[in-house]
Amino acid sequence: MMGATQSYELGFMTAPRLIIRDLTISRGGYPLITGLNAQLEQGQVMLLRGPNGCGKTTLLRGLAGLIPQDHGDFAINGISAASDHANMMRQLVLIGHRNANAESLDAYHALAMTAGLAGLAPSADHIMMALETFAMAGLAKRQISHLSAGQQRRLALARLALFTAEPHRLWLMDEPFNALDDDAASTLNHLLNHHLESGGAAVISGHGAMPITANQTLHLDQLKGQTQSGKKEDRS
Amino acid sequence: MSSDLGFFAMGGYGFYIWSSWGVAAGILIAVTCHSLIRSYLIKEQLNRHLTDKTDGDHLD
Amino acid sequence: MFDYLANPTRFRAITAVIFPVAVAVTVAALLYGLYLAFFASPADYQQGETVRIMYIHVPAAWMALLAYLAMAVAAIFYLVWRHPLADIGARAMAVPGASFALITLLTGSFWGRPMWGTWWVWDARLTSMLILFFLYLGYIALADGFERPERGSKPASLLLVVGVINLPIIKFSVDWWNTLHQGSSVLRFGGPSIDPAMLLPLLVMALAMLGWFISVSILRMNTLLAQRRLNVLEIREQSPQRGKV
Amino acid sequence: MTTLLSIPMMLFVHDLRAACRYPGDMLASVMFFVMITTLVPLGLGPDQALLAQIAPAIIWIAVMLASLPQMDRLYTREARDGVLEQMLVSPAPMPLLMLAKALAAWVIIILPLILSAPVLAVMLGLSINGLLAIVAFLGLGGLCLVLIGSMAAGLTLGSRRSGVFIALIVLPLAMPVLIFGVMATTAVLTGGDAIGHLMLLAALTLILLVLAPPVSAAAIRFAEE
Repeated sequence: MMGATQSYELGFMTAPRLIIRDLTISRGGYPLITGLNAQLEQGQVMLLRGPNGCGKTTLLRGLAGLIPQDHGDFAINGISAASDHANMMRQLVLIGHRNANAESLDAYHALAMTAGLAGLAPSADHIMMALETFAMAGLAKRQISHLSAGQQRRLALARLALFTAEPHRLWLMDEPFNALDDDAASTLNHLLNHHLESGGAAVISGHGAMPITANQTLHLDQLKGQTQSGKKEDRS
Repeated sequence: MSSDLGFFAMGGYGFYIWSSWGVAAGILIAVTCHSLIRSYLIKEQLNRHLTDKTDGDHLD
Repeated sequence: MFDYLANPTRFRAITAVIFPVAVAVTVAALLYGLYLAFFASPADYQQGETVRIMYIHVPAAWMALLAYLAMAVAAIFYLVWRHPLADIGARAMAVPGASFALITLLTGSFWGRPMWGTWWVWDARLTSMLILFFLYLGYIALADGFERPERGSKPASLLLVVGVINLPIIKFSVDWWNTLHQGSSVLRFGGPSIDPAMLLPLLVMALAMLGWFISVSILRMNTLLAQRRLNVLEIREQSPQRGKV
Repeated sequence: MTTLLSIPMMLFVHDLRAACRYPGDMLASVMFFVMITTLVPLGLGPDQALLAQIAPAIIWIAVMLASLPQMDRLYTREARDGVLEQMLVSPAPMPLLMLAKALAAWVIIILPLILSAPVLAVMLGLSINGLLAIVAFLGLGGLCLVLIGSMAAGLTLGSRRSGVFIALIVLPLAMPVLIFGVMATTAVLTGGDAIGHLMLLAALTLILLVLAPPVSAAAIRFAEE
């Protein structure tokens, strides 16, 4: 385990968004991710690919501090989970498989809750603006249980629009483009590009074609103890 | 000590004394047997498993 | 020192030594205890022969509490230092521990019948033992209440920690409830003040039960270890493309 | 940025808003509470003197039984929705969020029962000054029940058993609450000195306030692993 004393003294803005050192995470008593090393600079996107069950979600949730690692360490913006959990949680946004919309609230309050949980305190029209980015403003009063799956997914992604003031956060997104129609996908792409241009970074898992150009691609299934980052293509 | 015949009478409380010891013995023996049987079954299953794989390290 | 025990093969080597010793102690202490309990100890001037029930009732009560405390210590080892063997230890001790609580309750009611004419008397100690028995059942039900067996380890260990913190509270509240409703406890179970000739069988029987507890717990731990190894082997078979890890 | 307490308070408010969405649930648990209490006179007969004597015990046991089924699904919906995942990823410490949820559960589950307890107390022939005592002590005892319930709900999250199974964990831990609560209430009704029992109930509440949030937080962190 990397000693907390050997903390990253790099300046806040210059610290790499994400450093992963020899990370091993096991699931069900079984090493699923072994000896992963990776680094993500500002403005970069890392793509996680691989068949189901190869550890994409495990890695994303591990980076969010939800799954303990066997050994190795990682740091987001120079802050490692072991040293300062609360501060670390302010360095990331997690969009998991589950939409995190509280079922018995309406769309507006569900979004307000998840934003509040992440430490933001958005104003009412800031939330309406976020809903508007994903064309959900009309459904603000609609109960979550009355929304379609696609609408619920758009509501979950609308949360991203509230983080424009905090570009340092690492976006950890689990198959965000799944079951999204075209304009929602382009809205997400637009938000992501805006986030990257203002210095943010993202780790995204997914299958098939995604409308983003990845700086690094990790194929988790072929990953056995060494990093295999995709060819470095500059962002067009 | 009282004569053998009286021994089991236990001064009239024989029923309670012997049944309480009997119940306790019953429970202890039941747990012991349960543990032994499960241990035997699991180890047997494991050994069969290991011999199928022919990688040999039998459980002692 | 803690890591020393953590390795299953080393654990098996150690238990291979302890197990026969524990069994030998159990048998010896049991025989000697039976002899003392029935032949070499006087009848109580007040309770007559039924005092012999005490020789099984009191050691079982001690062991029920001792087993629960041992499980709680194992649970703390598992939660704090992530010792997988500690969890297996706690699971192995659960059923023997619960059986001691059950023995205490049943022998207690057989004791109460001749003395006070009722099969169950709401004495403070018996009531606390009843609640301890519920805590045992709660642990056993939670430990294997999950689809995948190892998922139950952490919640069950947490329940043990909560249980052991609540034990004194339960004990105190039951005593408080008892003294207010019934006055001082009616059942005198003796204690250091009892006749030394009665103390010896008590201690020997306690030793026999301790030996039995250790032997059965080791046996059950080895079974759980083998079970876990079997599960890993089966998982590996169902996902061949992961290759030999 | 948000202060340490603002996120838990926000969560508390949203929990209440979610509960107010279905007021029917609260009504159902109150009716269940009333029905349990009416069972006793049906069983024991209408003898007012006897009922008055055991009224505190009836009401306390009825509160425990009425609140138990709702403890079972305290977190199951939020776990399925993914809200628990977001709570674990929140900068606010998880034990504080758990305390906020437990207090919200107190308002949703225990408060309706307390507000309807006086009616039942009168039905069981209790004096007026007894009502205040019952309401006050049930409030404190109810908090203990909710804290124990939140621990049990966290521990059984993701287990394949539900329903009565949670009672096997909650009830042994809740027995001291029942003992202190009933004795405190009875002491007030019989004009005795209730301070001692009340202090014990308050002490137990403090212990649970310190113990339950971290345990529930750890249990949920394990379940979400």
